[in-house]
Amino acid sequence: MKKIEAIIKPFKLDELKSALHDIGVTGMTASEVKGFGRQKGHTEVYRGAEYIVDFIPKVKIEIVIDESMVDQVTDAIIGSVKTGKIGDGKIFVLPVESVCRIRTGETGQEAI
Amino acid sequence: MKKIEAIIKPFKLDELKSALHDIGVTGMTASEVKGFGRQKGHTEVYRGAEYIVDFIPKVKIEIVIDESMVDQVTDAIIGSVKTGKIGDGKIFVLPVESVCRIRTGETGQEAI
Amino acid sequence: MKKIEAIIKPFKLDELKSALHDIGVTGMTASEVKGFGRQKGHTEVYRGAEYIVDFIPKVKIEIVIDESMVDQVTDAIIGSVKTGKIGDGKIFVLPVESVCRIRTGETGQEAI
Amino acid sequence: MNMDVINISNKELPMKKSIARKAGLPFFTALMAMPGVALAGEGVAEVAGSAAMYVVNNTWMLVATFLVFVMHLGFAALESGMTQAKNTVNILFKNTAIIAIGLLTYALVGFNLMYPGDFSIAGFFGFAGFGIGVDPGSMMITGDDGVGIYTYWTDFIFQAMFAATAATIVSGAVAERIKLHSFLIFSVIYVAFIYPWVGSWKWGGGWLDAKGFYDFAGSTLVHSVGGWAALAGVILLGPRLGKYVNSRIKPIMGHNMPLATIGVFLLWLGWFGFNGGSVLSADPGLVSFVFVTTSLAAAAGIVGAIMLSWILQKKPDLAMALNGALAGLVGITAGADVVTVMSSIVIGFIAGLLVVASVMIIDRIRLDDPVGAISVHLVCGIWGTLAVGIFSADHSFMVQLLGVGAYGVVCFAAAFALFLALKITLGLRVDEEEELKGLDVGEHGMEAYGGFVINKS
Amino acid sequence: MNMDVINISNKELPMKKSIARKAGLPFFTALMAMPGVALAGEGVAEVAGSAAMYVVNNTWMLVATFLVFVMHLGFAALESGMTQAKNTVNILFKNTAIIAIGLLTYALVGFNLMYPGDFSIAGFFGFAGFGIGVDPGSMMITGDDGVGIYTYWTDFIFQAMFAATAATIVSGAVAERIKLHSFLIFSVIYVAFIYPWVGSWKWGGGWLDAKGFYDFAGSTLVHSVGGWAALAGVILLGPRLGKYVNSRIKPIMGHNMPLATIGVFLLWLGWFGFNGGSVLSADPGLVSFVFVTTSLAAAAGIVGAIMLSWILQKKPDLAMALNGALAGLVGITAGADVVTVMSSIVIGFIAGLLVVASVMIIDRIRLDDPVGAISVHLVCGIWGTLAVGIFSADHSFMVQLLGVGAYGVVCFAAAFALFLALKITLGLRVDEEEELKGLDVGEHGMEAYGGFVINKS
Amino acid sequence: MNMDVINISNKELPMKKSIARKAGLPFFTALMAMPGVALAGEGVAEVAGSAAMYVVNNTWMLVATFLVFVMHLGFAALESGMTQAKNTVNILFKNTAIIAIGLLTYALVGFNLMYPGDFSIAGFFGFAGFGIGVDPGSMMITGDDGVGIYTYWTDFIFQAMFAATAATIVSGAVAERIKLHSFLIFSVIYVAFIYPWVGSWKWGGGWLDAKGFYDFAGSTLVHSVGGWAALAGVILLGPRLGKYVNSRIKPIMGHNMPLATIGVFLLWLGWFGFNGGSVLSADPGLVSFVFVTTSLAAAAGIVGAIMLSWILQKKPDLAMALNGALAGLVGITAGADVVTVMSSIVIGFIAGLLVVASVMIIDRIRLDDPVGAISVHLVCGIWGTLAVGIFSADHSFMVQLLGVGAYGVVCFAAAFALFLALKITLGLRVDEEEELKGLDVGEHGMEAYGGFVINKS
Ligand SMILES: Nc1ncnc2c1ncn2[C@@H]1O[C@H](COP(=O)(O)OP(=O)(O)O)[C@@H](O)[C@H]1O
Ligand SMILES: Nc1ncnc2c1ncn2[C@@H]1O[C@H](COP(=O)(O)OP(=O)(O)O)[C@@H](O)[C@H]1O
Ligand SMILES: Nc1ncnc2c1ncn2[C@@H]1O[C@H](COP(=O)(O)OP(=O)(O)O)[C@@H](O)[C@H]1O
Repeated sequence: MKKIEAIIKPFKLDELKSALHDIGVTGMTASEVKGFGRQKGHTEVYRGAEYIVDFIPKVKIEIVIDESMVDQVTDAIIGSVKTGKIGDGKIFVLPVESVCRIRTGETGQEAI
Repeated sequence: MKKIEAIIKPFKLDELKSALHDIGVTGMTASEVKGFGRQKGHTEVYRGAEYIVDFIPKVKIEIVIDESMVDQVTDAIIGSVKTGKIGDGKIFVLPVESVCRIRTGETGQEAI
Repeated sequence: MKKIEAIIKPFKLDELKSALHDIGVTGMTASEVKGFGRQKGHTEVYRGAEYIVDFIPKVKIEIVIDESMVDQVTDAIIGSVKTGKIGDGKIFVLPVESVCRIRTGETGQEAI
Repeated sequence: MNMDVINISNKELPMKKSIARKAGLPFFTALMAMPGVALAGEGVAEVAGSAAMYVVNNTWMLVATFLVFVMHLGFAALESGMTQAKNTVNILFKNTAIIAIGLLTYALVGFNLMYPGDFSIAGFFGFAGFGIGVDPGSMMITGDDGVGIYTYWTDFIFQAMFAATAATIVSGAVAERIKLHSFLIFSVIYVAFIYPWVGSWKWGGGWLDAKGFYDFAGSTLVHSVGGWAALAGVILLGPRLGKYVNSRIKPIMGHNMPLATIGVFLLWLGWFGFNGGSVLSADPGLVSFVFVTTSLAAAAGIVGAIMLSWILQKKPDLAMALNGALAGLVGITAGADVVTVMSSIVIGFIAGLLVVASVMIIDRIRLDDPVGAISVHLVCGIWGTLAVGIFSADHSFMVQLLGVGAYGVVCFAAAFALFLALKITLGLRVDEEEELKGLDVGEHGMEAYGGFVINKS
Repeated sequence: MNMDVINISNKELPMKKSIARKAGLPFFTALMAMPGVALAGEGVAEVAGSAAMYVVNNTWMLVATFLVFVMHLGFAALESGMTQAKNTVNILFKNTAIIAIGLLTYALVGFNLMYPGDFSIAGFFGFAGFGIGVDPGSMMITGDDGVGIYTYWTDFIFQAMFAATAATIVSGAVAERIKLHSFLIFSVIYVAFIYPWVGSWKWGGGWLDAKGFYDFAGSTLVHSVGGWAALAGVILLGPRLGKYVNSRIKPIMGHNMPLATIGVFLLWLGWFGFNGGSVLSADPGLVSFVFVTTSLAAAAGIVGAIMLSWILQKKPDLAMALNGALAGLVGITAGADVVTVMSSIVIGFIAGLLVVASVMIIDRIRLDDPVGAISVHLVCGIWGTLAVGIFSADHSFMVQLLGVGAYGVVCFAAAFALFLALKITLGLRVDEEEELKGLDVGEHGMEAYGGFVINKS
Repeated sequence: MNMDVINISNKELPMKKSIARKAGLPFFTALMAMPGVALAGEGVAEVAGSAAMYVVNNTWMLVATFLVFVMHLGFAALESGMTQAKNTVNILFKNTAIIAIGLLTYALVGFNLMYPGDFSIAGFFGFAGFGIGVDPGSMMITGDDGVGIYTYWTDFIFQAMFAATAATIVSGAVAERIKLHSFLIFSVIYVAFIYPWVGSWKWGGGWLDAKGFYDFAGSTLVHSVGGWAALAGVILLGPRLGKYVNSRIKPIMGHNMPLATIGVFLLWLGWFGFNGGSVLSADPGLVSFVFVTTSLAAAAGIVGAIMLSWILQKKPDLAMALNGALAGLVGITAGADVVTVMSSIVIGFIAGLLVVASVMIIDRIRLDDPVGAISVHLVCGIWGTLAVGIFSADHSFMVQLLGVGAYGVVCFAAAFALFLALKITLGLRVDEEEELKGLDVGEHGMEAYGGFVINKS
């Protein structure tokens, strides 16, 4: 089991969801985050002084899947959210030791 | 050290907290997330057209604990948040390599 | 590759960002979370009855970096956010198996 | 006035002879007493002067009308601010629907039930027929001195704005768990029939009016009438899920205190028309005096509520301060024109204490009233009505008590029966899952704050 | 009145002879018909009476003025509540700027374009010169019976409050994608020149007035004039990104329904002045009658919209209920004083049905109007204007249709040309990235809800 | 007026003879100058006419009263919108408490300090005794021509609504760090004693009035008086944590711009009563003229602030546009009735420029005023007062300057002393941890937006 975390541009969420759905991913969890990176935030002015808001709104997607699907999912993510502009985001893959569906107590492959 | 991530129904948070407290878990971190899964979201109508809001509000709980407590914590989670209906959520267990309490610099077991 | 997760006091975010920037960390992701721990929440009164709000606002920072930088980053975090008072927060280090920059498809070290 | 219009209207609508809401209103006595001014009896001077007087009286009543209208926004804001975000659309919808229901049913039946002119069952029940309309020749309604005070239309629209208030009061108490259609059906019936019928007992010149019962602007006729129904609804609905768990009372906090505060200030604003307009003319002395007693009672209510809640809770409580303002306003409503300035402060202050105590006690006896409507409108409505008997030498405490009791028995019984019938037939309460998810999504398929980016997919 | 002030003012500002907005207003006929009251002709009695009458008339018009002012807040709240959080500052900014633009340009040119007194091109175009000011001796404007109804200044400020409304209507329709400076330039020109110029055709006593066209308070002159420009803007701008994707219509929900609800209730409140003030005096019968028709039409609009949307969508829709209230209000605006009470309910109810159908159809033909401004102001504005021809025997349907058509052709053409010129020169639409990030950050460098702690770094 | 009521009231309350707020008010001169109208001197005609005139005057003053009341909601919304979410309950609480404090203390001592009738220390200090109350025979207050303008009660309640404003102004400037009880104590003393005492110098007919100082509606008497206290408070409190770090100025953004915008529009609405009511009668020419100057100054203030901030910041700034509206309003308040229309635009425009410059400068000299209260109320209050001396030939610049200086010295000193005394005794500032957590949780144990699901456990 692996966990894929993708930090993406918020307006790409819908396309990402469809792309993942198409390759058979049936579950995921999303949250609003703020990202700091190469993409520069916007400049705000406040009482005549400029300052940079360098945390930019992003969406974080977490998907736990079987190891065998990692590449497929990664490709689907890249395919659906890539714009080619700075700030497109990152994909991180983390190991997961066990998975459990609370409702049924199922574990492993059946739980996701 | 392991990290347990549980995605649960929001209104179960209070019971989960009590259950974990009872078995001696003294710390945890919660956040609001939106989940996509088998549980169908509600249908909304907008200007006469129906559409499904398929991201459902969930709460994500993160608990870092000693390996020895994983089963106990898992059981406590299942015991407190299970309703038996679709959408009860998942438990993921991830490996953690090190832990540190910022205030004291303590690491490992003492830090949690 | 490692992922460092730090739970910190919200008002320390700015200092943390500067400290990390100084040691060359160019990317990170932040989110608002609520923490339960030793730090007691405030007491609220509602219609004459007291109750404790025990989930306290915290900020969670996620940084994926090369293994070699883990100590340096940990030190920078401690150095910048420590107040010495209960509730300063935790640092967790998790293994990361792969990293990918969506924009370029770069992986590993170049991707962060 | 375009006669043709009215004539057309008259063809389809029955006539209605309106009677003054308060018998024996001491009209413009202050003016008469102006030093050096002797109004010239039946002479020409009076003619032109009274024409202008008619216009200014009517203009003031129209101003009062739009102020009372503002109260509906006040209620919508207060109720939605004091409850959870997930039930906000539902509350806003109810408040929008109620004003529509109130105005239309009042035009159809309410006005003619409340001011029947002649009673069919002496002083107890009368009905002047369906719809509104008037012969232009009798459009002007005059005070005791024969000077015009307002038009038939002004009379109707001012009273119509009051009508929906009773249902709105209920709305807050039963919020976050009642089925929308059951609530709407209840509102239609309560506003169209019960409110105006019992209102006729006093303002329509019925039996309680004959007994000398006094309720200037509606501590009982509006606020308690709504409050009794709120109580019946809360009892039959039961508490919100998670409110009382294992002998513990769990707070369910309001989600938007600025919204609640806007609501209370707008209610206070509306009260200048609610009380000020209940003078039923622009009488300078009386209207301005009512402004003073109303404002000082609200202020004293705030002080009373802050003091008691600060003592009991060790913290100054905004929700209680806001309730205190409303408590003072409800409290002074019955006697705003007949108590002294000092009495108005005392009445408001006690109302402020009462509302804090009442909110706590009602919570302890496990009646779950999310916005404190029962405490504000029923408890302080009763207090205000009785206060007239205490602070005004001209009114009898026992008669006031009789009035309070009469309204209590009839309104509580009627509301209870209505809610019970709905509970048995259509059901009163949304199912558990819907309550947990929130009524916005369950009943309306909509969220109040749709901004979360992740929803947009 | 301090004469010196006016004299100074007169030195720099031209004179203006204002003419009554509605020819042949049946002024104070109701009063004249008061039983037992015969106004004494030219005698002394009338003198003092009419002095007081003048003051009360003027006072009512000033009350109406501040009520119309409230509508600008209503629009700001409604539009920002119905759109996304990331464009809120932009909408609030536009609404704040528009009221300033409206008042200042109306003082500079608009008032004298709309009420030119003498037309240069018969009934079609006239201009009385730049700026405002008046000789104190002619400051009082009188009705047909010679009684003062308001001052020159009241006339100006009441009309000025109307002026900015047309641009505000556009603001909602083009929201979330238009460039700020292009919108501001459009607004200045539309409000300063187009609105008052076409307004002069009817209210300025121009050719449509001569034909007998009737528009009491502006279903066409204000709402449709704004609505046509909204339509032109929406066509030229195109839909918001992500609204129509692969033949699917994606909803973009409003971010704050309490704010939208506050907006609608405040608009309704303002309408008491918009319609009530359009009586142009405090005539008791007429103003109170207008209050009744206006309120009942709004209520019926709510009911109509709730019913139709509940049937079509299977859920009671708050946004539709709110639009229904506005639809009823826009619909009754043209004929609030000349239709019967029953007709006002029918007009409002049909407007409520129309707005629901229209919002859905406009969405299906891929015109992206975030707040439904075209449906509310244009569709119901047309309906209300035609309804005068249907429900009032005194007015011709064909003339009403002619008026609707004339305004449609000229306003749509003018707005389209203006927007097109801006599109070609400065550009009309923000770039894609800015639209995605939101105009608040893109145009203003500011967020509406700056509370997220992580932003503060 | 029910005599009994008043008599009862009189038994416990002292008499008070009110004096007209502005000496030599040119009362109804416009009316007198009506072409063809010669008021009939002492004849019967005048009797009836002046009775109606009295009623309409009084009605207008009551309308102005509720408009000024609305300003308190405006302040509450503006201040909470412009600060951080975590201090919202605190701000709302303060504003709710202040209106209560203002009304009650004004009834108890303020009114009789401000309008003492006879001064104990010539033109400098007088006190007519505790409480309010009036002999019904002298309830009517008349203008110079003997016509009634309003009642004693109207006089009181209109003035009372003004009283709390001064403290509210301070509230915004010291927000987010001041201890609640210290602020409340300050407010009680400042509103009960300082504000009315210094007010008596001009409006009470004191020494500055005698010198010919002019302040129509309170640029100095209300706004600067509040502004000086704000300045004293800000100096003694110091900046919010994190505002000025290592020579960098860090912005702390407001958390809710729609709320702030609602606040500003409601303040503008209230200003129609603040300035329009300060005419102290319904004089058609004067009130409508004041409506025009007030509105155009606000509009010009918006334009001025937008222009300067757009130039300096390269972005159009909503917060500055809103401040510009208030700046224009504060600026025109001193001379709304004595400057020309063109001058009102210039005064407003300059105020709009001033407020932008002032906000930036005050921030650079490290005075942390979260809502810009000092810039809006003090700086533009001074500007408006001096502008009377510049734009009105009838008033002396030097006398205006003297007035500004006199108020500045006394109010700043008094407020500074008061705040200092509180700082030494009770402490002025919450501790660091509470400031970081927010005063809502620290002082009130409550959150403004309690919706976050995780809190509910
Ligand atoms: N080292 C990192 N650890 C965690 N998150 C990161 C890291 N680097 C970047 N991110 C996240 O990815 C987002 C995009 O990164 P950025 O450098 O702006 O552009 P790009 O993805 O094109 O390289 C950031 O906003 C941040 O949320
Ligand atoms: N593969 C997955 N990866 C990450 N989160 C998931 C995954 N599958 C489900 N979830 C989360 O768990 C929640 C519940 O899943 P769902 O399929 O609706 O019901 P159940 O838990 O009963 O199987 C989802 O809303 C989502 O947040
Ligand atoms: N075991 C844990 N797992 C996950 N998060 C934890 C754990 N323990 C503490 N935390 C997080 O760290 C925060 C600070 O912990 P706390 O016990 O209050 O103080 P300290 O860090 O000084 O020990 C908590 O609010 C919570 O968010």
